[in-house]
Amino acid sequence: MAVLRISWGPQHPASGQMRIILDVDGDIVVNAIPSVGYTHRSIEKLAEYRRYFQIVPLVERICNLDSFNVTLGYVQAVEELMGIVPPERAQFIRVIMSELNRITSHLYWLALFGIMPGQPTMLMWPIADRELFLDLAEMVTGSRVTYSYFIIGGVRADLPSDFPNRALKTLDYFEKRLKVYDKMLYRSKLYEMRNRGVGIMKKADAINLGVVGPNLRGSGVKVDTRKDEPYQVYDRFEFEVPTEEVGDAEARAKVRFHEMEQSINIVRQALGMLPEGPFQVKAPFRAPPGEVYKKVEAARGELGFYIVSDGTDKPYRLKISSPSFRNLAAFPFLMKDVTMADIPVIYFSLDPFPLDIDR
Amino acid sequence: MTSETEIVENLNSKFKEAIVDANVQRKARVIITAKKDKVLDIASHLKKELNFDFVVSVCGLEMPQEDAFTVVYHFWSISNKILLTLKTKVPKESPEMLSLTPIFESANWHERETHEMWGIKFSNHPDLSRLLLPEDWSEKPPQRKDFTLPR
Amino acid sequence: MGLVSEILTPLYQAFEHIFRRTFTIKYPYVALKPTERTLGRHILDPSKCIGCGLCANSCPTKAIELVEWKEKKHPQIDYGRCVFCEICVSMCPKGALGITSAYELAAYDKASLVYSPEQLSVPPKPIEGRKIVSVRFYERRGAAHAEVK
Amino acid sequence: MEFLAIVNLIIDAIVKILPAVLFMIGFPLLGVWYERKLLARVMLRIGPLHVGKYAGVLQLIADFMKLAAKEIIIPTKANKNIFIAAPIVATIVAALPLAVIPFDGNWVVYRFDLNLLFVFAMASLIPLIILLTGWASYNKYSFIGGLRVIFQMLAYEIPLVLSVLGVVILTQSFDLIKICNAQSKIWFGLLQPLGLLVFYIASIAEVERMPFDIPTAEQELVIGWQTEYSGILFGLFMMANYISFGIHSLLITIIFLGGWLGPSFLPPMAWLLLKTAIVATLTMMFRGTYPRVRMDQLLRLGWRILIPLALINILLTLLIPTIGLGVVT
Repeated sequence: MAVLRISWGPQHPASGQMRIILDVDGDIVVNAIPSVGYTHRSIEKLAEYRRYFQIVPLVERICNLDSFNVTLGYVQAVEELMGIVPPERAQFIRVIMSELNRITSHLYWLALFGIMPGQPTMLMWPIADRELFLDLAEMVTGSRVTYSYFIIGGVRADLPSDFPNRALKTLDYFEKRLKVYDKMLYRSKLYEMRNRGVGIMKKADAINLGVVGPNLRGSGVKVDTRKDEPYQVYDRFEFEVPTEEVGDAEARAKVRFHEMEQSINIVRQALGMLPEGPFQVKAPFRAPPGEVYKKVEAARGELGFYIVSDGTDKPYRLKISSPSFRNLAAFPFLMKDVTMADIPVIYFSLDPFPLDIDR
Repeated sequence: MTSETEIVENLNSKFKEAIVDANVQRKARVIITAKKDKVLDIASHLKKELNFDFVVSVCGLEMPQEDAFTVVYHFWSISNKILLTLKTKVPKESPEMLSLTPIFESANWHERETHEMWGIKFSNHPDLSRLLLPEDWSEKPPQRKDFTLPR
Repeated sequence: MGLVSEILTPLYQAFEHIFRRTFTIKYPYVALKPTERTLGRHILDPSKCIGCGLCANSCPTKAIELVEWKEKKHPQIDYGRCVFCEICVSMCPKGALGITSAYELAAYDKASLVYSPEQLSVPPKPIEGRKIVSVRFYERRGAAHAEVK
Repeated sequence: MEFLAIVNLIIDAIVKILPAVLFMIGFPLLGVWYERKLLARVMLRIGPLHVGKYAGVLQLIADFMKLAAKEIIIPTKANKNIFIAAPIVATIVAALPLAVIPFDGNWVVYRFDLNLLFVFAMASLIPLIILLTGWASYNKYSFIGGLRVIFQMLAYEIPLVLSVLGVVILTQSFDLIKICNAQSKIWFGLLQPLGLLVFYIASIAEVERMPFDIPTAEQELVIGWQTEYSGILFGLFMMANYISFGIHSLLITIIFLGGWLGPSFLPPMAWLLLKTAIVATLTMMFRGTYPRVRMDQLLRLGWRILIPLALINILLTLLIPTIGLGVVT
């Protein structure tokens, strides 16, 4: 049969705001070309026209599923540039909120990963549990998705007094829910048939392609910015960096599952160690000339901010190295000689986020 | 484990003419400025001898009062946990340099983006087609400083 | 045996969830209770406002504009642009600008999203004629589940 | 007198076709509503809510009217005649088996001895119509979806028929009424669990339901061969699909689960419909539990597991009378 060229997206139930051009021979995909840019908002350019404190609501739109982690990366980079250190309580609050956000983001991923083989129940349950974490975020910040909570020099407001109790209760409940997901998805025979051995990325390939985050760890490479370059107060907590050796869709899914468990662990420790004190310091408007590269471990992987300052109150150049963009390199590599049914599974096992790719 | 100063010394001795400036910014950050014709050699040395595993980001930069674009590569080493910034200058009238994709596969997409946003041509890059901008984009590369946004 | 359990356990899980409470609420008939910090529309205290324009100047999306009202400059906010980042409130030197938790701001046209100083100075109406629920959380009954307050 | 006889005849005819017609209209309407409500509860949602006094029962009628009022869009390069005719033919072909399926010991529209074969013959026609649809739509997704239907039909038609053969051997008849009445002592489902299992799995694949809805796989092919359809034509396809789903549930009940036989506190037809509803509920639950299998896995399951199982079932059935355990005959 002749090779058909199929446009998988941007108007497609499973593609998100991006397109993959597939060359299909019967049911076998022989070639895949990702075509992105449908949600390009030129955040890097817009940032050059805004003051440092005004960029916080802007950068969190890079990846609004993960906005705490994204703003944390930006705020840290500016703080290093300005040479200010936020108070300890602020750092703890940042860690707590970032880890809760990692769970939120992974839950969203779990929902999409669950529906990609065609199971809508696994879409709804994680979305339902995600609401609990959004409630927690709303309790602290006032918004549910884009928070603008981390500001340069600390956080915008202190934690409410009843927050620790409620967070612990939510986490207890969520641990039980994780067992349900384990039974429903990770131990289900049919999911196993769909996920095991699909999209295998060997250790050397993963490093060579430059993929990051859970995808890299799913191939057996132990890289985690929280351990390699501890930021905020991450060096005070005990946690594991989960890795899997196989490198297929199932391995990547397992890594994210264990990461949620580790996040619960970190939040519990941080809530126990939460110190008293101020939650923000005054930050200057201007940054001294210089350059800084700061990275954080966002839910999708390592996120880097490269800021060049010329001494004014606006960044001279802001470069965002986003995790989904770096994971994009794995698309053409993995989507070769697989069946069409594997395309959505591979796609979402890599957890791409088109907004994050395009910036 | 290779320390930051060892990397700087190693590079300085190996590529005496090519390296304009090399210094340690802080812990785990090394900044190197090199001449553009030797970048490919330096990159392969970084990969083979100094254990740098992949390119973290590639970006263009245009410093004021300079008649050149700066191309900034960031490399990360998993074993040494060091981020190396490699800067090189390309003249504004003919912004062209050799691509690092043959050595670092991970530079592929970043160089495509830089090509699109800054108009810097990476010769011997496998595919420099449009990535983020619309296909009918005909204005100058948008990240350059002379491309101004309407207020 | 493992195969049979791997096939039947998900089915049992699905059956079990039929008898749990739903997490969705019937929104137009009942409304969610906002938290104390929920970011809704602003409220302006005209007696405190000095018309300095710091809010307009600091707004990242240029949603705030200064307009004449009662022979003085006051902010006018376009909720089509506002991203609820609270920067303007933190910038206000006199504490004249505040935030309420009125989150239902939908309108039929863009023009009615622009709130004049006069509209901003009126406190928002409480949600009326509907049940107001707060999202509570019950361990045994399912996910977040709505309880009538 | 003559006039009265004619009226009697007409009333007789109406009474005769009444259950079949009601099933044809009622199963898609109530079945879809019930499925939506059931799956909504599995997913912790509320489901249809507004239309109708109780829990959105009339939602499907509203949906049907919406579909009927919509514009019928035909792609420029599509083959118009086939494109429009296919859903109509599909609905008719899907509903035809109801003419020979008994709803009671003798309540059947047209009775003849080979009605089970007729049902299978009609069921195997539908994939051909779908292949034509996929080709006529002039759409890549539709075309791939149509091809997948043919693959699926080839793999599942055979075990479907083979698995019933055991029952046919036991009763020595292709007549559904005889088959059902033969179960007064014990259900064939208990006597032939293998046959029931193979028939159930194959019938799910036959009506393209989860986990075997590969031809309309949403995440891969938009909705496969239905992609270009909109409005009432789409509604007809949906109706055809649900009618065949209902017919297969009925068949399972009649052949393996004792059909209308049951304690006499309920009328026979109520037993039949109750058992059918339970079977249909289980099939609907699969949609809320399992992901879709892949094409190669589906074919492997059909050719390498189901067909051998069906053959083993026939072998065992032949052994039963030989050993002297004949329960039925």
